[in-house]
Amino acid sequence: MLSKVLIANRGEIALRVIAACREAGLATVAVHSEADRDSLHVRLADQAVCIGPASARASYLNIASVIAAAEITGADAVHPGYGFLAENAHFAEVVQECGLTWIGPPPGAIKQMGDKAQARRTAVTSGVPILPGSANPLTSREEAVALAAEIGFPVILKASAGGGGKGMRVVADARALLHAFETARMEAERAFGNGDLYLEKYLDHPRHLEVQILADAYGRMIALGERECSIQRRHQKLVEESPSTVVDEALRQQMCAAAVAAARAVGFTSAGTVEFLYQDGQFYFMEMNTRIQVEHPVTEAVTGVDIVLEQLRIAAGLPLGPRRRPALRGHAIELRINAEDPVTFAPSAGTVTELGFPVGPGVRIDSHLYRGYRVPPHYDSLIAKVIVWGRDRPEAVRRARRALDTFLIGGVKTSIPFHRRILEEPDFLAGRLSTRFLDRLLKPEAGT
Amino acid sequence: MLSKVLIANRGEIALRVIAACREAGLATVAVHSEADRDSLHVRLADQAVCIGPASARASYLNIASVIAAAEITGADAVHPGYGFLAENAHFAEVVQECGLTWIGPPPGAIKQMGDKAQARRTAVTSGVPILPGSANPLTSREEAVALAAEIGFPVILKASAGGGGKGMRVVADARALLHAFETARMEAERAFGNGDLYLEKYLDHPRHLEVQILADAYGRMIALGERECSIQRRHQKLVEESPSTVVDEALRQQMCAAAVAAARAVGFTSAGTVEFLYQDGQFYFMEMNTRIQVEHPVTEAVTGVDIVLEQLRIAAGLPLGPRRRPALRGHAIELRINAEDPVTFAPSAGTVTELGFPVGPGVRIDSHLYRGYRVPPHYDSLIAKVIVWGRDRPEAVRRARRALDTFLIGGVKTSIPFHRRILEEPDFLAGRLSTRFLDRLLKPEAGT
Amino acid sequence: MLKLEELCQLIRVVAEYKVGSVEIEQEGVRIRIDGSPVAATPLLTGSLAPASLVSAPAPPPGQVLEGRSEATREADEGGLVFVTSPIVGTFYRAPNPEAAPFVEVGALVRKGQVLCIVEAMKLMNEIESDVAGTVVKVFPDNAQAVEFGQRLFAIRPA
Amino acid sequence: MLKLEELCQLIRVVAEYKVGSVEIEQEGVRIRIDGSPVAATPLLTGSLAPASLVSAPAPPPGQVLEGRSEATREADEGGLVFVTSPIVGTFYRAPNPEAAPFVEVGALVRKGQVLCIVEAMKLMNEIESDVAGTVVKVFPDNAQAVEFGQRLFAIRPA
Repeated sequence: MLSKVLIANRGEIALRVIAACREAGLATVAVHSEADRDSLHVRLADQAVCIGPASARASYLNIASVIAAAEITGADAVHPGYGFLAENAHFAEVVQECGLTWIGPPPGAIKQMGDKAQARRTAVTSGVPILPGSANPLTSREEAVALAAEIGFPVILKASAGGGGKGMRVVADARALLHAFETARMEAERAFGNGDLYLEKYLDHPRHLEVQILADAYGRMIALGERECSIQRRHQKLVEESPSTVVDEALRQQMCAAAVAAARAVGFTSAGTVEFLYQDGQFYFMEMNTRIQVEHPVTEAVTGVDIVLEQLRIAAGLPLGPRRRPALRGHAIELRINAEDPVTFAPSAGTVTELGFPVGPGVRIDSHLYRGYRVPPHYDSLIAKVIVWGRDRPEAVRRARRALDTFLIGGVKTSIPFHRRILEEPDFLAGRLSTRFLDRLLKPEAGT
Repeated sequence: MLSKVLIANRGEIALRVIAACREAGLATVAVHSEADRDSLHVRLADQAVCIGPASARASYLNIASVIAAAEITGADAVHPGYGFLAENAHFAEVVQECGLTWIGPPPGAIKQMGDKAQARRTAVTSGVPILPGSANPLTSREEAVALAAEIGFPVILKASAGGGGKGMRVVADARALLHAFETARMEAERAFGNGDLYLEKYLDHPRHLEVQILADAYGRMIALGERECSIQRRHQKLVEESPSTVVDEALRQQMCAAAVAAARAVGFTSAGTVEFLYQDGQFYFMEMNTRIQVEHPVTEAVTGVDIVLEQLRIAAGLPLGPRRRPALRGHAIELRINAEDPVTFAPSAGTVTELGFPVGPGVRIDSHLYRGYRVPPHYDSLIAKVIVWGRDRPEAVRRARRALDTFLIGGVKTSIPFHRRILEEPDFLAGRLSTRFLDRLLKPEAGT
Repeated sequence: MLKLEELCQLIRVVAEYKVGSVEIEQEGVRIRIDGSPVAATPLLTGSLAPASLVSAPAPPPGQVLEGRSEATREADEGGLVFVTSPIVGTFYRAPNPEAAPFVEVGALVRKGQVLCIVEAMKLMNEIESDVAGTVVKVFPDNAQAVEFGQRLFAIRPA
Repeated sequence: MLKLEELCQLIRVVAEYKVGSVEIEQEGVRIRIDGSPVAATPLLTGSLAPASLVSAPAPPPGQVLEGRSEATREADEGGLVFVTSPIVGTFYRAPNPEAAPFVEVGALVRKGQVLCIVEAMKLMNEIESDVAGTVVKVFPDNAQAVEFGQRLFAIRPA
């Protein structure tokens, strides 16, 4: 059994975990850097310990400090939130070695899913589809063409050592592939001192879909349906929703089964998310996040399940609350409000001089803001999550607009105007989404 | 059609109406007293007009000022919120005479329901049960006994001119009635110069149940189920929930039909509430409130219907959104947080020095607070409504506790500790409620 | 002497109005508030400010504090008196569009003299001067909407 | 005169409004609040303060205030230097329960001299003085939990 939980995090997720602990009757310990002394999580927890200076490396990422804080407060469990140490298997092991309960998956599961190549192999052996491609570096143009023909065009050539577009080529047919192969190899050779190339099926309008998993220590594992997270800027999700406009009940069942199979293969317990790419009726395993996610509230809104509370129950050795995959009711959308310039996306630290939270039905605000709060420049720029629920998607969209229009934040720039624009986009309203959605939206912006 | 709505109110309900207007695409005008210059509704509206000094009589109740504010801003409709001018039929008439749209019921319906005696007669002629009693002053002890025998004991004697308990007697049988009659008459005579008595069925553990009504201009009227509002202190509701633990689907259907019948009898449109007393399987019409109510969010939470948005639709001449009485899904509870001493109930004006709103699933906060806000001493003490929703009542109660435990308000005293106590009461948890609920809870308190 | 709440309010006023400094000495009590801003004063970002009805420079935040800050102001500005609107309505400088204004800047007015009209609900309300003196400034434009308490005229008492 | 709570409120207002300074003189008492920010953040106070881990007078809410007043204090108290805890852990004044404390109040210490031990994760971390001088105050009790940055000793430099 648990009695006192240390929350190794800050910001809204620290508040969220404290709230769940309160509901579960557990005492809480907040840890904080010197920059976060005046944060709400410090005020809200039963106890608070300053664990280091502003720098995350010296505070929230400082394993020794976090463990020492647990020791001196007599905490018997650690919840890592997301980010920081949440997917650090070593930290999870240290927590357990110190006799504390780790509120998360087994360290072994974190490790296996943390190694992306191993995670893909796990998916394959579990019968979960991955994006088809070459397992090893290509030895010749001819091998590349043969493999591409097997996979189906278009395909993408990538440098094994690479990144940043160097040695990368999207090709539409065999002729183009033959043409591109040597150039790409030379480019890779020059850029990385390694000309090895591999090849993968190319998705030109993929969706990012993910499935929420909950699993207890008694072998019960359920999926809570999907989240659509295609609206991303540089792999940072900005808008998430559930259900996805592209997933029907048959597809949902397939994806949930695949997610459960992958999670079972690593002996997963606690809460986690299996991420897929989706295009043209096919889904492909990308990776598994072995922690609570920023966007978990949309799933809570359509299922009624309190995912963080379930994490606590599971860690305490209790069986899962829900007995089977719940139906998704209505439609939920989350908007991640960041303290940043809505045009340049430059972070905007500063003092919140004015604040008014939205009111009215179907709106949930998870935020650590208060008027007078100083957004520190040291951490990520998420300052509030606006989660709306409607009986259907159009109602959820209307409520999302209303919530943004009535969310007053003064003193720091926020992404609200940018989010507001997204909510007017015809493609968004029609549910025509892909990870390229924002590319189109941001292009004209560059000119202004 | 509407285009710009003046909100003749302040506080959380002003924010609530502004939010609904935003969602409906309507521009908004806030009015405010000098004491409310720094209020959020002033900031949130498209325009704001100072209409008088702090005193409500000279500002929010000043019809000429409110109308003048509509004139100079070009507003074409007025939403009165609750309290202040909301049930003032004269104000509604002036609004209409000035060519503005009144977002509320027809003035005639307000008048008919505002006169409590007439409202009871309306109920009787509509076939809606009222508490049985004497229609006219009793002429003799014998008449009293005969009537009491017909109604059934216990009954209560009340002075026609009276109040404050003078001339009031609860009697359990004919013998006691005979005994009490002359004493009560003399007491009334002495206290009010008028010894007339009447007699009514006495309910010793009544519940306050009410039914939310929506009606459009095309004759469609629906009930949105009941709210249980028995937890009151001096007729001030403190906790409301929906559904009621005592109402099953058969009773709900009867009460909804009765509410619709009473509302139809006065040609009601817009949003309103029919209030009943309930005891031992019987319900009795009390009165009808011809306005939006403080506790409307619990109905929104279990039906998904945005009641204020429906008011706007109806006023704009659109048909009602919902087509039939919706099923009540899950369970919702509202806690009215007042700025008052949780023990003495003395109002606590002052500056909010610290503020942190609850986060997590199933919680909605309608509040005009911000850190640094000064709670003015001039108006009612409601500073926040906490509305929670759960899949069932126990979950809603747990979430309500969590919300209160994580709601940080510093600088003013609030009713949160008192509400928190209610949420632990065995009778509350068992759903054993009556308007006497708080009597028992407050009695031991008096001694401390 | 001042109560704490009053003192805090004073500081707020000093800060909000960016006054240089305030000193109060009374019955052996001395209070000095140095208003030089320590850093940038926080302000509300443009986009959030409501499209306020009134375009005059003074209004919303200012007025609450007027009564209180007048003492300072009187010293600085030579003891001006402000005539404010007792009602919400439309401000007219003349009895009708063809007529000359009731008063111009520089005019001498006597106590009780009509300064303007504020129209509300079709009623023309004449606003009288509550002081004799010289009109120094007319705040609203003609036919402009005015709120309760909004400054209409500044008058230097005779 | 002003109570502590009132004084704190005053400081908050001064800080929030970024006023330069406030001086109050009454009945021989003089209060001066210098609004120039020393380092970070306004302070937390009052009934909502979490049941903080640390029972010493200094800790969470306190420290912020202290940082602010240090400049003043140094002038007043003759330039004290505070040794703070570089880690989270348990404070020990002596190498073991039977031994004498490393230092007592009044002791002369040299730079680099061990002042105490802070234990974290079973490791005994010796904390050395970063200044030579006289120990004026020991803040935590023996075996008390200490946070990062918490004051351990006040030393008057030699």
